[in-house]
Amino acid sequence: MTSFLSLQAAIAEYVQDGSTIALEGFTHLIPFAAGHEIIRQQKRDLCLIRMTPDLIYDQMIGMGCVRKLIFSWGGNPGVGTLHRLRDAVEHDWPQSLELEEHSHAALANAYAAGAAGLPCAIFRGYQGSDLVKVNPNIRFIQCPFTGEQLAAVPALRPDLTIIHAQRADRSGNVLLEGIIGVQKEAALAARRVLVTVEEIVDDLRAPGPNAAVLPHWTISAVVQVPNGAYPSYTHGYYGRDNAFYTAWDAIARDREAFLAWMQEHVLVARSMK
Amino acid sequence: MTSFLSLQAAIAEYVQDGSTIALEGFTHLIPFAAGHEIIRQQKRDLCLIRMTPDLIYDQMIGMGCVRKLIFSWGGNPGVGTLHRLRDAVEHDWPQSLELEEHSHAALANAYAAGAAGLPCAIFRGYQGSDLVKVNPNIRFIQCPFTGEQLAAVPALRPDLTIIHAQRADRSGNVLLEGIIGVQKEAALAARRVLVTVEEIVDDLRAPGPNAAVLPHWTISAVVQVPNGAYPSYTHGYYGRDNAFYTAWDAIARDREAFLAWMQEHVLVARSMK
Amino acid sequence: MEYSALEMMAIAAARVLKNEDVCFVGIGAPSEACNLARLTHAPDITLIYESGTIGTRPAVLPLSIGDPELSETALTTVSVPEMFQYWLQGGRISVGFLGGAQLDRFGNINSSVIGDYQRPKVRLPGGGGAPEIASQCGQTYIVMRQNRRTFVEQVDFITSFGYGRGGDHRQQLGITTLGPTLVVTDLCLLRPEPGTHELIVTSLHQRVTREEVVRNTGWPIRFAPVVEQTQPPTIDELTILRELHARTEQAHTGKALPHVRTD
Amino acid sequence: MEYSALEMMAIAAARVLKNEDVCFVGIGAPSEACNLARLTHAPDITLIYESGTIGTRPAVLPLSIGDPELSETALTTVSVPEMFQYWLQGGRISVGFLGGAQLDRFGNINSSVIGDYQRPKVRLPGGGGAPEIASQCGQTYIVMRQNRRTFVEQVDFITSFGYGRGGDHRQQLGITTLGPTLVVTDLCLLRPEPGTHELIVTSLHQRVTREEVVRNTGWPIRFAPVVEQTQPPTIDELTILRELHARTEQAHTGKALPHVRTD
Repeated sequence: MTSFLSLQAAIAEYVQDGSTIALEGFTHLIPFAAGHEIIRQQKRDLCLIRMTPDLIYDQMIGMGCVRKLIFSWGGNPGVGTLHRLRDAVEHDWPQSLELEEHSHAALANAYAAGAAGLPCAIFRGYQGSDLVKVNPNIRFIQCPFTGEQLAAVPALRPDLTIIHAQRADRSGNVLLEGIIGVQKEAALAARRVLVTVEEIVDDLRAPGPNAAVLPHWTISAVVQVPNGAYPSYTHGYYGRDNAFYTAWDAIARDREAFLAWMQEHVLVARSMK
Repeated sequence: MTSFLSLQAAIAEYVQDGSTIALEGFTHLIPFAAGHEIIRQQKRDLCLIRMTPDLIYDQMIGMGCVRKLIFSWGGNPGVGTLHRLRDAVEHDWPQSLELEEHSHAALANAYAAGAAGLPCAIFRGYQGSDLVKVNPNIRFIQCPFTGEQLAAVPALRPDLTIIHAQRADRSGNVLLEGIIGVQKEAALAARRVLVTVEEIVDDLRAPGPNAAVLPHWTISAVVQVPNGAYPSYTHGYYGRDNAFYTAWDAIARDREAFLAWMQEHVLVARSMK
Repeated sequence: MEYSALEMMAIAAARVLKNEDVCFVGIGAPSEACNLARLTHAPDITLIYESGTIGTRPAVLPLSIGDPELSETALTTVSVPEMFQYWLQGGRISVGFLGGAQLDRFGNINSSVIGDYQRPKVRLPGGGGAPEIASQCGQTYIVMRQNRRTFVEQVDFITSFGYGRGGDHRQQLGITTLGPTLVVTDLCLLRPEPGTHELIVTSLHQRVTREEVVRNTGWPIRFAPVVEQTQPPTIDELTILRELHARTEQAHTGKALPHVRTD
Repeated sequence: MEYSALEMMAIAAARVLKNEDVCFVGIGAPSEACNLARLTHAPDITLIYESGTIGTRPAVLPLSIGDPELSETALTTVSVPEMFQYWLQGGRISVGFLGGAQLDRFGNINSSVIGDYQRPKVRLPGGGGAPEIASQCGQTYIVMRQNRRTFVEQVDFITSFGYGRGGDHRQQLGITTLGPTLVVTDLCLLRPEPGTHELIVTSLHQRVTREEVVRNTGWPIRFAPVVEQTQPPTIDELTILRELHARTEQAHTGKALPHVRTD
């Protein structure tokens, strides 16, 4: 049965130091609030997975939570690079960061393979790319019918996937809509699944019979966190704060400015509540 | 650009003798009207594909349109076997019928691989089944990471897929909802796609942002055929005629009764219009 | 209260289902058993039909695996590839139901042909989802009428693998799920014997004799050291089952001729 | 009418797009070019963003690949795995746009690192969808500012493969699509030379000299036998582009602070 917990209790229970965690969201529905709570609880040595690590991963990396990152595009969308991620990779600040770099196609297929209980995914990709030379988790197999070489990557099976969604009903069934990204696959691929939602409702109000719904028995815990994706957005609830994404570049560029911002907006902000 | 055609013109243009065709529909949205027009136009030597061949395939087989069937479950759901299919396999009446038998998992994955442009699909399946011994299109490959043996089947790439859907807009974009089965994959896997719809509308009225929609540029032709799935059903339009499915058993059991029924309800019915 | 052997079969199958089970339901007897369980002791049981409907709660028994009411009452309906990829193969189904034309003593099922595969005496519908249901559900329950045509010494064709030749044959093939842990018939319950995995009778339905079971089984059937008596249907079970059938009868005989859309 | 080199770049890229194209759009210059094409000569062009939005018609340029307006104005929005499986790998995209930190003479792109891969001087964001966009779209257009930092003798790392070492290297790898058939920069247009597949200058933007192009290219760049002059932007093109930018500016500076739901 799904538990309904506070964010603090959920992160304390489900995030262990050293575990492999995906906080997914493809620009939309990024679980910022959950990431901030991980930072506040000073989790360490995490292996983070995400196709598009953006600001919340930059913050977790800069605050020293992360040992390794499996990713395909790590930047501030439309703005530039992630300065905290760069600082960790280029200067080991605040600590070194191991990278496993893939393409989007590879990681999308790897999550889908995880959701499907397969050990690996096959797809047509990586032809001629130097990523093959630096990532031992990219291999090739031969189609047993045509002989064509196809790329293979191991399935992703996070210890925990955290996603944000529009709403859950009181049984814990969860609805996602809009740009749903790879969240359903990331959830179904994980051993445990934590979902933050804008609201908990009597009636899920799925827009149609084929809407993206995760049944309660696929989910470990639901946490109500209004605005839990901000400055990312929740389709039907609030928009993306593009101005904040732009402003982040200057904040993150400088170590001191970054630490001061985190202190004020993430660490203190919550402890004052 | 999608063409808007009459059913007669569409079948005449898109169905060639000898070609490989999927009329898909998993109980819901079965393109009966299109199948009947194929029978009226006396198409021959077709290789038919379908996970769940039911009455319309029984009729096409009994009327001598079909050379080969690729399938995973061929029966009258909840009623019994398909007598015309059996008569063709067991007694070559009206002609012999070659079978390629798979499991649902295999064909669902094979359509998905076709839609994804892959030469084959891999999945965990067929362990211990004698189907492996009689179907050379079931092979095995090894996961390059774990060494696990996985089943592989060739991708399905029909010359033509025919599906029935709720509605199309005037650009030819098509909406499906309810039990959508494998139709999206069957359409995207095919070289050409013919869609019969209940209505053609100004506004597609997709129930949500993630509804199953096929863009017009994936579709060759749209034909408006109200009740085009009857006695199967169209979610939101009309129900399934379970009584007819039950009645079919007696009609199809006898060759003469079958031919008389086809004459009256399929051949004459239309030529009188 | 009088009851038929088929009613006993449905009720016995329903009883083993739990509120927290996630069931892959087949048409016919499995659908009857699963919905009866939902309407009696397991109101929150999750029923999944391979047409893609998840968490469905039909008021009548569907005739087909994709009747309208299944998606109308479902929590959500997914595509068939997703059903087989993320839900069945993903290991999310605790109980799968199977039936077939022939069953052997090791729970192997034939749904393909009677006679030679290439030149069959009877061409059967085929396995559909069964070959992977058999290997990917946590465990499977087989519901079948028992007689010498169905319970055979050797199946003509293994469509869906049970315990193969018995023993650890299943593990040898790398299958990690339990397999057919229960067979429910109109005469008795059978379970695999620990070790050999041969199906043996563990419970006889009321008024069924051992001789009757032996006479209706195509192999020299064995009995568990202690054979139980299946509890007869309760009035509640029978009433709810019969109401379900009455509703179903009514729903399926009315003609649903197409009509012009009214909305 | 005066215009900037970047305006020329966007307009030149927009012009090559056709009404019937299905484009895989990237953020920045590609999004600018694609939406300009849609607002000028190609109203029915299909724009697809890798976030899953198909047939989208945003009124302003998205800052990110998944801005709200993309799905709000899309024909449909699919999951990201479906996007890469059925739509990109499925061969349904006619034109893909690419950019990157470094480009070499054979259209190979580096978006991963400057310097050594394991100990990089600059860690770049990575390729995202680019490695497969490069091989699976019917053809790709590269839009990049041209200078000695970006147009290099040899890329530090091939994230996305163009023509490899030239000639038929692409075919040797089994890639059946055309590859980078056009590079649009702030100075000129380049196309692969038939046979060698080396990028050569085929059109110079107004007032740009050959010397300027040579000075801004890290390899000994060659010119086509006949080098055209890029037509300058029309008033229409410039007006529509600037209106698009003005709308975009306004939309992205307003803060979209979260608020309680009002419905």
